[in-house]
Amino acid sequence: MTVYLFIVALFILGLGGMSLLPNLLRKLLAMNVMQVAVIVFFLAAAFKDGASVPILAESGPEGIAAEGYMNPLPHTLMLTAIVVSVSTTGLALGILIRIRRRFDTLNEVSLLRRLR
Amino acid sequence: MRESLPGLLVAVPLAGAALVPLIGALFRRGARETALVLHAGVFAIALALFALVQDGAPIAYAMGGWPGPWGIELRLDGLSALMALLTAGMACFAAPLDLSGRRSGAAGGRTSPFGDSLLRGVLLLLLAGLLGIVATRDLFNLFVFMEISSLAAYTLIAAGGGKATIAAFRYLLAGTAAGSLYLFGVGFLYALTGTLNMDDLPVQLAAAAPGAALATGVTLIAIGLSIKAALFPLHGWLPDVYVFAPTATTGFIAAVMAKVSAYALLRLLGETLFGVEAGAFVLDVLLWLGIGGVLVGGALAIAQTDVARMLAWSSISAMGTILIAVAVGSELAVTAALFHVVAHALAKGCFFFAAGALAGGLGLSRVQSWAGLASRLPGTAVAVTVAAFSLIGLPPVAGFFSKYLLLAATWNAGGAAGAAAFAALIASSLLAAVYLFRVLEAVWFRSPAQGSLLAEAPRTGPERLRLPRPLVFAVGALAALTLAGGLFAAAVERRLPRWPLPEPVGAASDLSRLDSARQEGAGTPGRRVLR
Amino acid sequence: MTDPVSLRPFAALLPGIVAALPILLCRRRPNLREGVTFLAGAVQLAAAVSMLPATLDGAAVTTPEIALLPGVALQFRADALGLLFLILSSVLWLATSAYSVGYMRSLKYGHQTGYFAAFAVAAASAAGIALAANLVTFLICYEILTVSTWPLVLHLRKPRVLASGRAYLAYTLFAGQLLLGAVVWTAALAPGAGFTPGGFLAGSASDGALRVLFVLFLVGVGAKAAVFPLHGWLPAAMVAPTPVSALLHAVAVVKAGAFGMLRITGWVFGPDLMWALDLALPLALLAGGTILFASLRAMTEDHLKRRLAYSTVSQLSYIVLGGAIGSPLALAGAAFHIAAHGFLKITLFFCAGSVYAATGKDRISQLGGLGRIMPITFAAFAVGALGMAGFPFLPGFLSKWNLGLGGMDSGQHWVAALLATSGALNLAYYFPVLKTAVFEGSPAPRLPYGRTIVRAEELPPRPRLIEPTPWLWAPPVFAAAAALVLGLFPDFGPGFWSLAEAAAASVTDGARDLTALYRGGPSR
Amino acid sequence: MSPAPGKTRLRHGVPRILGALAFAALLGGLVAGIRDLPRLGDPASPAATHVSPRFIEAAARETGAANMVTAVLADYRGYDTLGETAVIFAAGLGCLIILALAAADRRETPPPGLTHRFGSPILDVSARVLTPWILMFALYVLIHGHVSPGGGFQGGVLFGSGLVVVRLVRGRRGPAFGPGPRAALVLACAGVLAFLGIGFLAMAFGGEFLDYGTLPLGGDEAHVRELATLGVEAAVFAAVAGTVCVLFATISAGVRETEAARSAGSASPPGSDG
Repeated sequence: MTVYLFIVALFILGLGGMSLLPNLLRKLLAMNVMQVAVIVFFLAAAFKDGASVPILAESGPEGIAAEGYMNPLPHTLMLTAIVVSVSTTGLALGILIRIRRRFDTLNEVSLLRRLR
Repeated sequence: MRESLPGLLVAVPLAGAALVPLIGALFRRGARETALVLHAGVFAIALALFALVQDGAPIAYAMGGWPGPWGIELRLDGLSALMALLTAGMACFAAPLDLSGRRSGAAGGRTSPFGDSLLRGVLLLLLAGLLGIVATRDLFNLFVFMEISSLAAYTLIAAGGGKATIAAFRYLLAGTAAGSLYLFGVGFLYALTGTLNMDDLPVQLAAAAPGAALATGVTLIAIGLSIKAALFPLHGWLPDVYVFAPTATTGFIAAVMAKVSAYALLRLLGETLFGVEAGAFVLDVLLWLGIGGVLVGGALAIAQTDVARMLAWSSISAMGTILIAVAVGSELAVTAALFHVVAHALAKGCFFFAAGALAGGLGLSRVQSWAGLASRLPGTAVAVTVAAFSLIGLPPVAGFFSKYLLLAATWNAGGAAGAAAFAALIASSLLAAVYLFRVLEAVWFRSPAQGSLLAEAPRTGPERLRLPRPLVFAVGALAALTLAGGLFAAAVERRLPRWPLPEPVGAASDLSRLDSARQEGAGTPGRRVLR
Repeated sequence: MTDPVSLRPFAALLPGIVAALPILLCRRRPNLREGVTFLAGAVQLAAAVSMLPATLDGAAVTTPEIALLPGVALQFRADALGLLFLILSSVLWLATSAYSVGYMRSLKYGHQTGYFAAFAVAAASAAGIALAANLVTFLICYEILTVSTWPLVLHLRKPRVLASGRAYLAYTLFAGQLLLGAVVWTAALAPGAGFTPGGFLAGSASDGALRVLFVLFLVGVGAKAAVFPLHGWLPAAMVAPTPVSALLHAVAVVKAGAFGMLRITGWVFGPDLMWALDLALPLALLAGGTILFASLRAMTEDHLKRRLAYSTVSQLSYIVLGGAIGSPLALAGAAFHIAAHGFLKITLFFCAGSVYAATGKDRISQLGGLGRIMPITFAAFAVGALGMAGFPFLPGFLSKWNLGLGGMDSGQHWVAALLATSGALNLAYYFPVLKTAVFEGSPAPRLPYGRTIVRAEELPPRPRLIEPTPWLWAPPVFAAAAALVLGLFPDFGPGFWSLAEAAAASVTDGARDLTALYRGGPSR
Repeated sequence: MSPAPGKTRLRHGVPRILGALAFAALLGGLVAGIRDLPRLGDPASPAATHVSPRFIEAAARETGAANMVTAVLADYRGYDTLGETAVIFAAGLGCLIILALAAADRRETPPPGLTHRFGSPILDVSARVLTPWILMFALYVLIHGHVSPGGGFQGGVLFGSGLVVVRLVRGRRGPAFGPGPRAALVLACAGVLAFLGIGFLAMAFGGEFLDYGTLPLGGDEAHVRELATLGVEAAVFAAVAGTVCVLFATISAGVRETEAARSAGSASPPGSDG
């Protein structure tokens, strides 16, 4: 429950930062915080009491008990999600550089003024 | 062959996305031709799939030979095949165009040493992403392909340079927030059911007790997809994107991208989660938001003086219309929604291509600057007129029939919401008439301002105004399709998929039956028997 | 009696649409271009007349249904009322085309190719409205008519004209969307129903719902029919060239609206239901009010065409009035008035246009003396004006007489009084036109005070007749002559009266023999 | 929910109140939602009992991978991984386009004040010593992904980073090390195509797309799948390493230009560039 509350707080913080922070770079960082919240949320779903990491300890297919290992699926999914998050951040940084070069500011309000 | 088409539908454009830049980097030529061939190929695959599912039997495809819920399944039924056909078709129109936004001097006059092969690769990625969303039956896979399409879209938009980069960044923030909300929602569903498969999910949910977690998950998914679909009041990112993106990008994105998200909404809320109380509730909310979007979008479109911005608001209104129909959810309503999706994609694509060509190539971005267009570019004027009729819903073009079906569907829905939607649809037509006839009046009946480009250009001779040939083709073909969609409305309607009303959850199927059904399919080539 | 299924109605519909393309292609050959127009008009008229025998026999040539959407089909049917309107609009389209040639060329207007193309499409859609067998077909043709007449209204492309064009669109598109809503609603109440004599809506929904539906229809169709208070666009649209005004008033737009009101009252709701829902009397009162209001308003207009426009507002409410009352004679009178008003009003517009083309004058106060130098034109004008007022031996009399009788039949005695008043008002606003033109603005010089003897050289030169080209005076003469013939022999030629009678009889249940009720006026 | 996140500046009046309400509603909904979730770590939760047991119990038997995450990533849900590769490839292409690669190839004098950060002997020596190990470790991570944490992505990132480290340390004035932007792009494209190629190959041998089991590599199916998975991971490795290099090349070029533009100051007013 505490973990979940932490996740929700992280998510709301990220989303709020994206909405409220005036600087685009800060918005981007807030976006990363938000994404991390979702990633942690999935990983929480993988957790099992008393289970080990999802790598087969002993060879031999017999006697593998599902209870003995963490759920590998969320880990897999979150690997992908992390890559997605990193890619998005990379692209966003590229766009930010371009914006900075063109408009000489990353302040959203002054940029929006230029947009109209 | 039939069995492998769904896999090819996504794999071919993905391969193209890597192949085209590779050719561009290695050979410096041939990239454009390769891209065009690939687009045509994808369209052919989509067409073949669309023809194959006409008999009503969906074509399922287990990626990697692993059936759901363990592996990722694709499925092309009438609905997804239609969306795939529309997406691939619109991409064919955008593909030959100049993807770099020359109008605002993108890239500062520099051209990449790879030519525009990179942009063509990104367009193929966008196509692959959208087709992936359409084809998949897996919630997480949908997220992955949503992000592929989003990243590709951000790139294509930002390639416009200048203000387009700001629009692209804001879209990126909104889109990523949408993706995260969606994924968060999927996380809730996963924690409750342990599955990501859209067929398995209702079965598992039927076993689980409905609760707040489920409602939260469904709501998060709905919000995420609504942002992507630019559903009022989550539409904030859309107008700037449509205004500043390069012509080809705007035409393609405006025609299909938001609609694919609406498709995902329909799939998830209308089908997978339909039996769920929270799903039904969210649909009710969507109906009212759709009504709001229809009215607000139409009203704000009137307030615009820039053609592209006006069209952008009109798109918000159209998304509202589609979501109304999706939310009503009856067979007729979904048919109407699909008809409207097709009609609107054709008309809006045509209009945006024309508007982009005029704004980008000739600097004619304001409604008033279009005055006298008919005398200098009569073909474009006719195409724009046809598109405008369709957007308003005047006979005999396609938009009229979609509007008729929509009205009939909302009327049959009954109740206060149905009546309100009915009235909102009529009002939206009137609003559309106001802002579009303003354009038509300028195009046909006003004379160009003294000294303006249109006034100076000669009417005939080699010096007369001309648009790039691929644009002329795109605009003309889309206008012709819009007209044909109206004249042969019955034929179009017949080919639209019937909305498969979901069977009552629980009685429908359980996992063992699902598995045995797969076992039966084991005899077909490429289908592996599970141990 | 089963209706013969045939594709022949399409022969009346397609000429106009098909002709638009060659008209656009012949932009450099004006004579060829107008030839195409006449050919199309002739084909349309011939096709219309060819369906006449079957219709007079009580059967209606019907096309097969063309499915548009599930439960929505395009179908055309040449019943008596439709054929009456179709023949009228075909004849008048031909007359207006001839007149347009003279008018547009003598005033050297531009954009003539687009003009004739739009005109052809408008005529075709009017034909479609006439023959529509169900509401959806009616609606489609109705919207196409709106759109195709829009360029005609905007023809002169001046700022004031553009403003009028906006008003025109605002009214007609608004009405069109409400009509669309009403059509969808009706389709939900009675799926697949076509126009049925006597109506098909009875008992399909609660009274309140049907009343709301009727209001939607009333606004949807009434705006085109220029029923008060939805008449604002009509005087504004007078900025269009005169042949366009003629088209709006006599051939297509307003007439289509009035025709639509008859269809709605007679073929969708039906007179019985109208009375049962307490809709007939309010509608009749609304129409009556419009008649009086527009007549009074016409008197204040100095602009000739605008006065004619208000006259139209008033006259077309006769048709609405007849539809509202719904008794056999009233319906017959209303249906006949479609034809009567068509011939009369087009005469008046042709005359007004000829005057403008010859002298550039468009205000009544400027007309002084013109009657003496344009005798043919003003003779025709006089015929039209008297006919409008309901003078005997002219067609307006027949329609008003029957309307009055119809009103009496259904106990609405005020109708007769209203018609008499309206006739007087008609005279009151048409007479000054003639008076000014013929008796006033004397070419005689104003004499110095006190002198009574005029020297010969002080007399003005003998006024020269300035009748314009035959293209401009022949059409009004033809229309006036046609009106005279129609007044004297209402069944001459295509048999407008028989058609009107048959239409009325079909709605009010054929058992009630119209001729038996008919106790006055010229007999058959 | 009210306005699109990232869209509105919640500055004044009604929008601010609406925004605050929207956030409050979201917070409330989320808290209500999490209270209703299965207990953290519950071995009987649906996520632990429904689909996932098969991955744990059968992965080694079916795919030959002891690392279940790798088995799911590259085999059961190989299609997701293909999409993931496409995502990172899209980001690479995107940066390349947006930052106009041409600028990166143009010779420019580095702005003064930037050079002194490079060329430190300590960093230089460290990089020389570390880089080969980083690259080697990247390959290890790739190959060993089957039985331990690791795989193509991790390896690719490490490999790319190893190449980047040298550039970071030496600056652009140093001798070129590793692939240039064009070669990096080719590498990335080739990686993506190789992944897809394995998928198509499986199709050609009668399987479904990415159905490695049908590949004629000899041995039992698990073994074949193991080999193919390695191939896929290698493809991902190439794609990711290439993309990392592309990203670094373009972003560093972009940063450099920004700095250059700023040092040029008023000479080139903002807005002169597209």
